[in-house]
Amino acid sequence: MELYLYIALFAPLVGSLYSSLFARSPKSQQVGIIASGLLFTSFVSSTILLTYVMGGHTVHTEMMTWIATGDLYIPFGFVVDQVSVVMMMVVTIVSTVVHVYSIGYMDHDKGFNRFFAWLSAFVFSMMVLVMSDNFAGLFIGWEGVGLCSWGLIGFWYHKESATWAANEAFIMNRIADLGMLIGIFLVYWNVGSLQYDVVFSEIGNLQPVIITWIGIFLFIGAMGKSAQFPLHTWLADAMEGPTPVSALIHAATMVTAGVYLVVRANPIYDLIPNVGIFIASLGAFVALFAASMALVNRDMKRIIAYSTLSQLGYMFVAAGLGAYWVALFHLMAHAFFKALLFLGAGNVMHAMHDELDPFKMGGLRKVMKGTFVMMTLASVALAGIYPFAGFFSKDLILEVGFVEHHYVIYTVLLLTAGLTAFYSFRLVALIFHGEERYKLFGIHPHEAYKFMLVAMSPLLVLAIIAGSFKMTYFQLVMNLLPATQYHVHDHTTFWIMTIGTQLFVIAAILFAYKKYSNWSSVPDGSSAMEKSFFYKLLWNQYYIPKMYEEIFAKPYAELSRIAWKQIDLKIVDATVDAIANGIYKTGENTRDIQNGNLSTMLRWMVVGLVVLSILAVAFTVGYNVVGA
Amino acid sequence: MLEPIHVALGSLNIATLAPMLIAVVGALSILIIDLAKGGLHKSLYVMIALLFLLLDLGALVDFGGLFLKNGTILGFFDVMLMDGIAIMSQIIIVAGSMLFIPLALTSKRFHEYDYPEYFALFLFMIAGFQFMVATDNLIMIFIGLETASLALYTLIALHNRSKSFEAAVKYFTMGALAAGFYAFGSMILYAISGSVEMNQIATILAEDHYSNIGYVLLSMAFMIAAFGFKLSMVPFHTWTPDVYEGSSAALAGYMSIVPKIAAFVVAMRLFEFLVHSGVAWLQVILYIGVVVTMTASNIWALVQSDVKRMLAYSSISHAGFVMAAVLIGTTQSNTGLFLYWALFSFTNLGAFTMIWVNRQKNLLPGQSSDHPYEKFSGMVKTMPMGAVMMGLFMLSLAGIPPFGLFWGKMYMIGSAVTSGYTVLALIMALNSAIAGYYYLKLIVFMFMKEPMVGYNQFYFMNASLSLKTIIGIAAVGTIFAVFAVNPLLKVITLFVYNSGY
Amino acid sequence: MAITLTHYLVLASVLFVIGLIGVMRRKNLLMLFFATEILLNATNIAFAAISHYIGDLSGQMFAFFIIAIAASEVAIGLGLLIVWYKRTGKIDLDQMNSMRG
Amino acid sequence: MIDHILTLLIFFPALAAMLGFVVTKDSIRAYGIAVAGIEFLLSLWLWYAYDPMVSGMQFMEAAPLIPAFGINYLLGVDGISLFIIILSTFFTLIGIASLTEKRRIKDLIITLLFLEMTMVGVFAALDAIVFYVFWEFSLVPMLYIIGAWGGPLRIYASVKFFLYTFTGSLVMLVGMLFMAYFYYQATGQWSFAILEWYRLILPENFQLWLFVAFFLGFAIKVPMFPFHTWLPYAHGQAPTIGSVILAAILLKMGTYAFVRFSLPLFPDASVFFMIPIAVIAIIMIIYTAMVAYAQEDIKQVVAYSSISHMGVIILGTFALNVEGVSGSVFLMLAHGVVSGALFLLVGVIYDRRHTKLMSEFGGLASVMPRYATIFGIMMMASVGLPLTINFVGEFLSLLGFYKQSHMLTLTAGTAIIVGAIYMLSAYKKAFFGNVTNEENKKLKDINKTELVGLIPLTIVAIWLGVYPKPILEPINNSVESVIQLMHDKAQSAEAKVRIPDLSGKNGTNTMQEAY
Repeated sequence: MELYLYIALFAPLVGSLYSSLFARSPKSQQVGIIASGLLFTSFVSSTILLTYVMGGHTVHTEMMTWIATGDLYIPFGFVVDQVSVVMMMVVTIVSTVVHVYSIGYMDHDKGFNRFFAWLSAFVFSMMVLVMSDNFAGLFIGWEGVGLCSWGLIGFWYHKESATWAANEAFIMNRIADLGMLIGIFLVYWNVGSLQYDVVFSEIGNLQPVIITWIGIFLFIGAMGKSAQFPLHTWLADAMEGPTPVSALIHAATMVTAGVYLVVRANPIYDLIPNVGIFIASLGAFVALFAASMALVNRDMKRIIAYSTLSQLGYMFVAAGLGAYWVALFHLMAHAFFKALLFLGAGNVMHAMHDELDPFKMGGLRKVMKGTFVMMTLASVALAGIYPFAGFFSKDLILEVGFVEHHYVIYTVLLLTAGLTAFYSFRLVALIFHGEERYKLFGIHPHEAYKFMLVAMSPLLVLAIIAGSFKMTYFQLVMNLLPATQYHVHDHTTFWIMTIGTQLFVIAAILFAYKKYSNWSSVPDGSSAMEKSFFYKLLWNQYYIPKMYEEIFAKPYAELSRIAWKQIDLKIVDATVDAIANGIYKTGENTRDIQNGNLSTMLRWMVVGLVVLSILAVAFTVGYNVVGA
Repeated sequence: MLEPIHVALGSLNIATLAPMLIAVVGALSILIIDLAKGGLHKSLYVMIALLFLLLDLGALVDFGGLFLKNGTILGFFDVMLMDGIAIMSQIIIVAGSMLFIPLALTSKRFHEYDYPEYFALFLFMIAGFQFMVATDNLIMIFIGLETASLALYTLIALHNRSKSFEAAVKYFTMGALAAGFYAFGSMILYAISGSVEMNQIATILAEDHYSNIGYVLLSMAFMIAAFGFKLSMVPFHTWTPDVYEGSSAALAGYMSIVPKIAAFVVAMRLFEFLVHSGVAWLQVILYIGVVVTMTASNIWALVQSDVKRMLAYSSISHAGFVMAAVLIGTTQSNTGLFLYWALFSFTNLGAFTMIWVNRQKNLLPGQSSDHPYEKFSGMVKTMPMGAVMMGLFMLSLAGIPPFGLFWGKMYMIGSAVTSGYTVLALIMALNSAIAGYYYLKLIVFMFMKEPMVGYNQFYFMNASLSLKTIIGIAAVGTIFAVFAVNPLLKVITLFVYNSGY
Repeated sequence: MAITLTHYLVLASVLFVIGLIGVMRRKNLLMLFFATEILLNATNIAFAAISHYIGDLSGQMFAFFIIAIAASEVAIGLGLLIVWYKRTGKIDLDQMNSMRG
Repeated sequence: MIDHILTLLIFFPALAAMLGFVVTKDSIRAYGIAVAGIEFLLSLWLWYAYDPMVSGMQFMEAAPLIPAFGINYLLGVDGISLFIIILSTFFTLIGIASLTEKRRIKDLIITLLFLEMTMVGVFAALDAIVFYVFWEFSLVPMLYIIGAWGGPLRIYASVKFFLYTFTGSLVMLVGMLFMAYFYYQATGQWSFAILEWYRLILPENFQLWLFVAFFLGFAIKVPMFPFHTWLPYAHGQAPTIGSVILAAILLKMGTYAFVRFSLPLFPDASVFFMIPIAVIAIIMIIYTAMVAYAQEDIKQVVAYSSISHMGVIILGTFALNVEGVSGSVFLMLAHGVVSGALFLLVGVIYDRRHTKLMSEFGGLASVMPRYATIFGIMMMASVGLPLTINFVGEFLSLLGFYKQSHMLTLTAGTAIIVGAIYMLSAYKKAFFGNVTNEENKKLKDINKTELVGLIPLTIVAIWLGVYPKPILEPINNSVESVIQLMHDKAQSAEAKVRIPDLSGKNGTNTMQEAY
């Protein structure tokens, strides 16, 4: 089985290296095909591993030593267990699809080969992240996906906004990574190892305070990667990257790494329920917060990005409340339909020549039937309509909240579910229904390549049926995660809740349709709604990016400038120079002591003698006084 | 009435006079040769002088052996005192002179070397210095000092430039004043102790428990002034830069080495018994003197625009540095003094020879002095070897290891550290850093600037084979000093220790 | 009033100070040499007197040597002075400052 | 020959440099490459012959120099110095091989070979004075390189560099003499042998003073805040080769000296000054990173980033445990490789455009893609991405110091944030965006000569990031014995606690065995 492990892990790396060989050459179709093929290999291996793991085994292997000094021993160790295999499946499925899809999507891009190098490298990093058997290895993957995310967001590096967003994402993530790093340090100095098995078996022996700190710092790391408030702003800006990137990295995989971390570290978080509640509360807040911003946004990809953010909030609610398996389940389901949604959006973008404003589209269902169907179904899944995947995973989280008696969280999540349905279908309605507003801009949309649609179809299937794996999945992961079942035991309550939620969601969908499916004009900011305070607040993302700009970015730049121009040059360096110049000036000013005049010279000698004599006398007087 | 004096010839131990007499005889023979047949080439006189100096050196080495066997040798009414430091300093004096005298063999003709008297005076001067160090009699010191000084004034003036006359007059006048100080200081010592021999004075004062401390200190004030002049300690230093600038580079280099070691020896003899008997005043004064001399001259050296003048200030600074040894007054520090001076003489020999080699007859328009920094500009491009050599000497003077002076500096600072003069050690170290600047300045000019039109023709104008040889010797001595330090240390320590210092 | 050693020494000191003042004040090179002679002769008086009063010959020896050296000094000094005068036509100290700094 | 390999390593380049005066101008480069290549192979041989399991000094050589004053020619390497020596020879080779300088190349190569001698000498010396000799002498070739081949302010920069470091090291010299004097008092013999000094247990107040004296010399060399201002000038004016050697090797002398002298000689003082020094290190990390962010000249960005990284090294050194010190030693190597490569990279663009201002560039990624790629890799290494060489060092240094102080490490950890900020923004300014400057449109991508230097560095930067073991293991062994020595020598209760006791651990040599 180790062979399959290594194949699953390294096939993407091989693909990446192979593609990078051609990074500077003109576009070559085979690069995309080979990279996709290698990813498919990885997927197949993962599947084999899945069946193996389902048989009740796990694979744990140590490739080689990485860092060993003092008491610290970090190997390149990999583990395929019930949790990581789920993640591997998600990653390999989505990334295979995205790879194939990208062959078509990046068809006309100069950086075609480079794109595959980055994309495969990302998959490799992600695999390292999920398969590592220790925190340091996790951190490798953690940073690796950050790097690839940077490279892919800034893929179109000539675009100022893209490179800016790439740097923002990287730096924001770094802030969180520091927390993660500190968490790792804490683990090491208190446990003496970074191996999961050692850490999790000994974590209980530590003082609660330390466990709490470990939990907090690790979660800070997770917050960055999963773009939780207040480190969320990068995710929306990350939409500058090519759309397949958004689908793979910023919807399905990388952003869920934070959730994965919390799930993986469940033995730690189990011991600190208070932190768990904080995580859950934050998750609920982010769910609502992000959904509210999605309500008014006019950028197709950003809307989906906010929706991702919102769903990540859901996952954290589940994880925070101890329902790790539920979080992981929603992670998986969400990966499928969200990736699908993004890829569909990619098709739309292609058709619309990279136009992102849904108000400038409309009526696209006529020319893009396949995409229309897929996106609608994905949105349905996202909204959580029975029997789509979202229903099983998302409603389960609502139930968790309810069962655990966190009614506030429950209410928030319920509300968010409604909002989710609303903005999803606002988007669908604006893009695919109503008048063909794009004609005003002289665009001639066309459907994407067939094979792209075909490539997307597995996701579509999974988005529809993923819910039915629930029990199989539960059987699988309960070996590793707390196997709590979350059922509302009172049947009446259960049915009221389920049906109520469904009705609420459907109502939201209908409302969205009613409001937007016949939209005819492009808003120009003159309507009353657009002038209202709340609209502006949401439109400006609660002014948070602006605030960051004003509070952090600008002062930092200004401080840096001061540090250089005022402190470094004018104080530190000037002091050094002043000492040197002072010495030199002293020389200049006193050199006239030697004025070349013999009389002066003689006088100096006499003065010297007189001074010495006076000192001699003074000393003698003093000596005699003291002596007497 | 005074008793008639009976003297047994054997007890005179005339042999103690031999080294000085060799020099005197050498001088006289040069004069006689000139009388017999005039117009001989200078190289003859150089060689004669060298021969006699070699004999002199041989005699000294012989005394060295004797000293190690039998201890201090007294002679000539106990006026002559051949102890370890006397022998050592004489060896440095004679050896240093031997290194400098061939500098007369330049390729250009220089007025002074056409006079055989120049070489005679040179030998007389050496004899004077030898007398000065080989006695503890104040009269003898005075005679030696003045013999040497008067000869030196003349030698400077023989350079026959208007500046050299000015220099000679300045030096002479101030020297006369210093002689007055010395005489008056000796008089006070004589008045309170009734003796003119230092060891007796020391004994008498100690027996007396320094009851006349005021007069002792007063006399010391005069003595410090007198020797401060010779050692060019601030504020008695003012002659130094002018005299260095005025005299030929060869002689300036010589003055930076030989007269000073003689003065150091006397200062050691004169001041150390007081330092050791715990006269705090002297310690304080010397401390201040050392620090001020080192620092002030360093600071003035920074602002010089003429290399020779810079070297003049730098040698003041080096003298101040070494004067610390007298202040510290331990065997280690005195050993350090001689070690330092031996190494210093090699490096300074090289540096001044390089300056000498650069001598030009007439100043260029706009040139204010003989050796402005600009003259060395871009030397590495036109005269790479010369520039490397000069750079080497500058680095050594700055105390960059592994070159010669570093070891001296290290040992001196080490002796300060060992004796608890920590602050002094730090000041010495920091002064070396300041000094680094002006030595570096020359290196900067030589290695980092473009050659200046007009100056570059002078680089090796004055060079002859013998001068190049001397530069080579100086360079070898500077580079491989590290291997010489251990034997030097051993010998010097032996001599110094056995002399009771 | 008997003349004691102290009188001689005071005389010597006064002469010395006169010499010093002369050295400091005189601008004429020749006068400067005179001043230095006064300095040395002041010392001579003291040496001779001390030697007499404590009955030791070395003081007188010192004095003799000082006289001899003073004479040589004058010889050299005058020689330099003459050359200098020949070159510049002046013996004023203030003219003598081609080197400075 | 293997018995005298260190002597050979030190003096072979110097001898070759002397002979180099005879070689003609057009073949001097080949000569230089050959000499540096042989030297590099010799150093590899040293590595090959080195026994990684022995933690003490190996290939020791001894010869009397000034025995009367306790100065002897003592050489030896342990895991701490071995790799810095190899790094020195490696960089000299790379530097000469990828030299693009045209002016007076003969002088330059001869100077470089002399510089190589001093670098190897510093790291191989086991006698304080011999160490000092090489330490000081290394200033001279560097002075010449900056001063003769540098930019418009080269003289100011070189003199500043020289005098500043010279001043610091003179104070250090006083400290060394003191140390020898204490040894003399304790044993009646003069000695400057470092290993002999190790045996000395000094009273705490003496330790403090001596620590300060040594610190000044080292801190200026490193350079630590606030003694760092010579570095930007030196880097700003130095030619590429000068910056490369300066950043890669010369700065390491300071941090190496901390490990070699300050820690084992003054364990109590090290503990006493640990927090203040950590604060300085943190100032270095954050403050210089901010200054780097404000720079307009890309070379200055790299220069200030060096200071910032040196802060992490210092922090690791004063973690006073095996993890931290090993990490800092490793980071010395890592930073050498990465900053050396970055300076080489800056040199590439400077050669083409004769400017280093970022505003002059922009969009280079499309004109010079290969260049942008290598730069990107090195930048990411500099930022400390895992699986690059820097990460291992930075991780271990911070990890080590975390044991000593949580809050300070948390603050210092911002290194990974601020480092990313200035590096990424610099990269963005120079490489991303559209090509706006007409002159940049015709730029040629990186050529073979330049690749000769950069490819090996890139390989090393990744290889050692993925598999640091061959280097980390010997370092670890030697560091363990240093730490154990410190623990054994420590007197104050705090120091005993702060410095871990490894004697219980298997395979750790005790002080006597190691030295």
